[in-house]
Amino acid sequence: MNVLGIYHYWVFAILLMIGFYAVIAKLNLIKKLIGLSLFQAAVFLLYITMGNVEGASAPIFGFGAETFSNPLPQVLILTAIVVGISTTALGLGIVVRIKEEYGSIEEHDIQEIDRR
Amino acid sequence: MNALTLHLPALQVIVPMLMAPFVVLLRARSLPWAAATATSLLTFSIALQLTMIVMDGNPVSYEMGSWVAPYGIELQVDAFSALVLLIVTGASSVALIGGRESLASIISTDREPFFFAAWLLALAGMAGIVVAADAFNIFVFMEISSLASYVLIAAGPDRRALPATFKYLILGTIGATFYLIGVGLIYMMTGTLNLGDMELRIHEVADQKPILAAAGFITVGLALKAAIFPLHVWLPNAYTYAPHIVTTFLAACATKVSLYVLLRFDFFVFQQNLAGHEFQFAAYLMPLAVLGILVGSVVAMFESNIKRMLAFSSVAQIGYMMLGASFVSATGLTAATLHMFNHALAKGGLFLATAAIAVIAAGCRLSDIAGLARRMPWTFAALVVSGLSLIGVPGTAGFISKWYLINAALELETGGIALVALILVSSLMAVVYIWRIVETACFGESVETEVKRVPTALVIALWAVAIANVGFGIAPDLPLSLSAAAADILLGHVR
Amino acid sequence: MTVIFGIFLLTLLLITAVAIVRTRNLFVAVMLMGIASLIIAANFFLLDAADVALTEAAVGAGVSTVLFLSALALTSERERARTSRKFLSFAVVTAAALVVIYATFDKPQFGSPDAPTQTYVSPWYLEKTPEFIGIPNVVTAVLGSFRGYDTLGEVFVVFTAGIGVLFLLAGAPGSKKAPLRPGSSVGLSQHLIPRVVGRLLIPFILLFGLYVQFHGEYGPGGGFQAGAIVAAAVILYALLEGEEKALKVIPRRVLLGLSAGGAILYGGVGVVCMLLGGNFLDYSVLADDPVKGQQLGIILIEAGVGITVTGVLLSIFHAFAARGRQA
Amino acid sequence: MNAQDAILVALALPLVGALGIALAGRINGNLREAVTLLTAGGLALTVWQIAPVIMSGDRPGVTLAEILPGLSIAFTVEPLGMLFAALASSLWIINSVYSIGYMRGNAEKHQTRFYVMFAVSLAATMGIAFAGNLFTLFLFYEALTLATYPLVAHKGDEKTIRSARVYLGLLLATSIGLFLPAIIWTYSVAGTGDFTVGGILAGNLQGPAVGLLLALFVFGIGKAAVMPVHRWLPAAMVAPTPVSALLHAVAVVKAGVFSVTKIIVYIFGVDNLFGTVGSGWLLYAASFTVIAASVVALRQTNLKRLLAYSTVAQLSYVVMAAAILKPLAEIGAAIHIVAHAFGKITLFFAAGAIYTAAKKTELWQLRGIGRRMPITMTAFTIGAISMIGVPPTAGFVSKWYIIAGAFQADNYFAVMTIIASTALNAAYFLPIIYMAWFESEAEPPEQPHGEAPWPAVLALSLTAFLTVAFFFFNGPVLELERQVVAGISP
Repeated sequence: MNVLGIYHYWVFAILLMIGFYAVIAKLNLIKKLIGLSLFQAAVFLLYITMGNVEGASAPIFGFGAETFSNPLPQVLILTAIVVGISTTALGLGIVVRIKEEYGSIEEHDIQEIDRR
Repeated sequence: MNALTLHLPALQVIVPMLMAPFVVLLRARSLPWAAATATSLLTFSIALQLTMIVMDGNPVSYEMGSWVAPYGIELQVDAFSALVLLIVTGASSVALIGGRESLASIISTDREPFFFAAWLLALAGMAGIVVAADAFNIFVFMEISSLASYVLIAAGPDRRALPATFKYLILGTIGATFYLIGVGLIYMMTGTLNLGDMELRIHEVADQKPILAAAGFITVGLALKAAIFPLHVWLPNAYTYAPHIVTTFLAACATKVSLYVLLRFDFFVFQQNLAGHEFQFAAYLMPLAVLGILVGSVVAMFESNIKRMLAFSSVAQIGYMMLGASFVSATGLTAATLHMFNHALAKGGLFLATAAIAVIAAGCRLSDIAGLARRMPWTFAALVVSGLSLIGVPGTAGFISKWYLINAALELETGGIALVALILVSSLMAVVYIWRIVETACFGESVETEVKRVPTALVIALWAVAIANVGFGIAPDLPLSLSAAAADILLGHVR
Repeated sequence: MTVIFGIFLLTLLLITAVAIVRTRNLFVAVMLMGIASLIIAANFFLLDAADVALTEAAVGAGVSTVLFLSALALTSERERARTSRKFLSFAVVTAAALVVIYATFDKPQFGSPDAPTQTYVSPWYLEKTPEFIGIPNVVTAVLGSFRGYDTLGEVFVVFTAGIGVLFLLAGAPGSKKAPLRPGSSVGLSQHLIPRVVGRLLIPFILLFGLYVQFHGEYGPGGGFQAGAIVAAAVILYALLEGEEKALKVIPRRVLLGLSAGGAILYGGVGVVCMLLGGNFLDYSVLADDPVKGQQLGIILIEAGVGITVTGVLLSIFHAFAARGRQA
Repeated sequence: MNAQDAILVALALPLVGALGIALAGRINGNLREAVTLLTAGGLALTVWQIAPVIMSGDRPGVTLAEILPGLSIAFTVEPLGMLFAALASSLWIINSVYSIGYMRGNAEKHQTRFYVMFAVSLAATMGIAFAGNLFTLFLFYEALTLATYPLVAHKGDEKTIRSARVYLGLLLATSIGLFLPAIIWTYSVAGTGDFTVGGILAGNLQGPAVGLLLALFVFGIGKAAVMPVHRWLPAAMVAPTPVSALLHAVAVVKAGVFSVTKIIVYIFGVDNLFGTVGSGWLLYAASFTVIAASVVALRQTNLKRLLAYSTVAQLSYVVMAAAILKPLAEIGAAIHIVAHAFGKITLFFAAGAIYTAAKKTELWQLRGIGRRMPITMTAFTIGAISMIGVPPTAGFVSKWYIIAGAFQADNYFAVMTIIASTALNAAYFLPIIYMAWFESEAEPPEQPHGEAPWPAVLALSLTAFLTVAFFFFNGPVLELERQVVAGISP
């Protein structure tokens, strides 16, 4: 059964790296924000994988199940998702203002305009 | 009154936090500013009361929702957190009191409620981080204070504030997410999120690999938020293009809160639980601190924009704090914690003076302030006093922390002398860049602009900080006893 | 069976992620983001995390796609093809990857019931929820009461993002914008079918939102998901009927009142608990029977969360939309 | 009022005076000058009042503030400090009189700022004189540097700023870079920094470390102007003459040499320093400075730069005398501080008077000026022969004791240096005197000029009289200094 476990952690690692690469390498500000949400999505996957118990059901009583998965990581990730979306919303607000002030959302163009 | 003192740790955070939604609903001319200042002063008084309670050494703890520690969220206030709370709330109050006109000129009336709500949320976020004893709770409040800081910085009049804020947002979120990964890995190995609990359970964890990785992630994440040397790239632009009053507030406390969390994590949770980690802490962070001090000071010397110069000097001063902490000795830690307090005073004074200069001068470049000293002698006198405190001239607060830092360096067997030389050389570099400001101001020929008056509130705030700089230089027993107690607490956990 | 399905979903997720990063058309990237969120939500459901799956679907797929699209409308859809610092980013990324791989060596067995996380704090929650709080959904119990302070912090994160976007984009609500151009193509007014279908759907979406809001104690649901769903309904209405009419339904002042009101409600409940003698956010003092008090407390704070999330998401949407018309 | 209050009053009076001068300055010039003279007089009175207490062997002390455990701002008065304070306060009165004449004569601007900063510098000097431990000494040492910076940069034109930058840069660099680590090293080794008779480093520092610490102290105290940290002194010549007088004779330079002597006597302790091998180099460094500075002075053409280099030489005289580490030599060092002060202040006043009256600064312009300005030139001559060390003047007394000390330590190298430097002094002073009196003027000046304004002439004749009087009435001063060296073995 361990192949799924190892695979989960490896997907977490690869997704983390894809997001991280997008944030650093890409110059378009919106692509950076997309990379950032991918980066955070990977962390959510890590937490939930941690909390899963083999053969258990969701931690809700009354559906006839005895063993339950761990509720704590799920609570943390509920909060983390909303934190992620708030950061993205604020980031998009800034990107829109940058577009209005600079006329472009590419990092290189902005630096050039500043240098001029 | 003692019924209320029970709830003090909670009140410290929820007072500013709950006031923010009310401030957003206020629409009158400068009512949001008044409400924000009143709340900030109230929070400062709560911090003072907490300090009095905690002064004699035993920490105060508070269970949220009366759930016992590892299951519910626990708040804990000890001498170290009391010191940082004083810095945060004090800086916010002084900046707000002094900054009314300066902010009113930048922010239009209809956007004022949002700005001051964001200010209170930044204050609440930082206070929340300092009192929290739960790893995930620190993450949540770190996000609140970061988001609010992005809003405050984006309020800068110059359009370059926006790309600076965006870079700060990206790097800040990466830092926070690294911290989240670290906490996740520790939670996976120990099953708990409470800091005190975590410290005990890490002990029995047999295989150390995930914990070491978690330590790496948390240290890098918090170093990014605390702008420690190689990860400080966001700080200069963010502080330069933010409004002057916001820079005064953030420069005095934003990075120190992350440093506080880094020290608590490294000395409480990791320090003695991981084989040889103590060596790692000193080994990795000391060279970074040394490089930070050198690069920060050198770049500040050749910078022509005053605010950017002071921003780089902040990078160097953070290097001092890291250097003090990396000695892993009582004097070293006292020096580090005391320097947090003294640097807040010195840098707060300098940025308030820049705000006052900006009222009259055309801009923040050195050429703009030529010959201004004759027209605003009081502001420049205060600037000189704060500058001397930054350099560490005796009789000012900065000297005391330099004194402890040098003593701590001398206690080291290897390389002590070299570190002392480094500290002195960088103090000399501080002399150079502070004196560049004073000299151009005193002796340059000033271009006649129409006479504008510096708002009295700003001058009063500026002089209050200048006097505090000297006052805590002569009688430093309040911050000194707090930082000595903090050093014992931090070292208490290192067996 | 679930093993194969799990591996399939995860591989699909990786492919989508690579596609997102490589594509140069931002519109395609945002759509793929929506798909990726949906796949993650499905995966969460497989890992027995029902609440999180619902949130990921509603917030991740729904609202974030709307935000990205409205931002794209205001900026450019094509991304210039240059990526800089290729070598540096590869180096940093591989370094981080090595540290992560290093951390996976002796992780506890995936799904093993005797891993530290399953044996220390969580059994207490599973055991004590029926006794102290008496609601079936343990996640909502932990979210609302045991770690209620976290959720309060998180509501304020949403509130901060709301006022941040308002500060940046819209200025104060009701600021003098270009007067409404009569007869302009308002929303999709001339497309009959979507409007008719929409008019039928919107009431049911709102109803479902309320159901999710108050069903939180008994099954997956709660304030965040409900807020997102209600906001999605109003945004759909705005898309169909035009943004000004949606503003007539819920004007800006009310939106601001909602955002602030929800946060004040949540904080107020905590302060009331303090005044009644318990600690902050200790709901057992709200009613004479502690369990009833806890349930009352959780319902109130979930309502507060729902109100704030709706208010903030709608304010952000209107801020982006208003900016569109002004520019 | 008893001795402790006197110390505090001596510190507070100049600061209050500075405030008074600043306020009076707004009203009119005369009131400002009156307040200056009043403060100067008051300070001298307070300081002289402490003298008898010290003569009777008592050491009054007061602690102002306890900053850290073991680190406090404390003051104790001992003979060396007493001498320096008395010298500085009395010369301040004369210098104020002279400044009034000079400032009015040259119609300088920013006069209020000048007098205010002068008073603040005097407060710092009092602090240095009465300092009870190394930390307080360092605190007021820095205060003096910062207080004198506006004085040196008085004119405000480009050249002045550049040399003021050299002045400040060098003094701050040496103090923060070398003096501070030395102090901290002493505190960490000896546990305290208090000045105690017989020295505190006796037991706990051996071998070459003593020499290194001594080097840090001597080169750290930039004000003592031992080569190579002397460059700030010639650079400070851009300041108006009363400021140069302050720098050279009343406070700044004296503070440097006084601190070096005090540290040698009260931190290292003359006896145990004498034994160690590490202390030998100081004598050679000081002697080198004496000879080198005198040779450079020979080649100068500007009068004030000549006097500056002669000061560098005379200062290293005192350091050399202290380095001989014999009781007589220590007394000689203390006396030389006084003798050099009287002689050099007279020379500077004369130079200032010549500049005010005849706008002449170069040596070749002084040909035949004796006939036009007889009083100034007689004072100049007295000052010059005091520098050389000819009998009826104060210079002879101090040189006598230094040579006696050298013989006591049978250190013939020191004796040779003194003789050589005396010859060099004569070589660069006597031609000036000869030119002034016995040669006729090359070309008549544009407009005939007599003496400088009467306050300047009065001041310089007073100091000239003091230089000669000190030769005859130096009993009490000698008695005072004997107490310093009471414990030291001959």
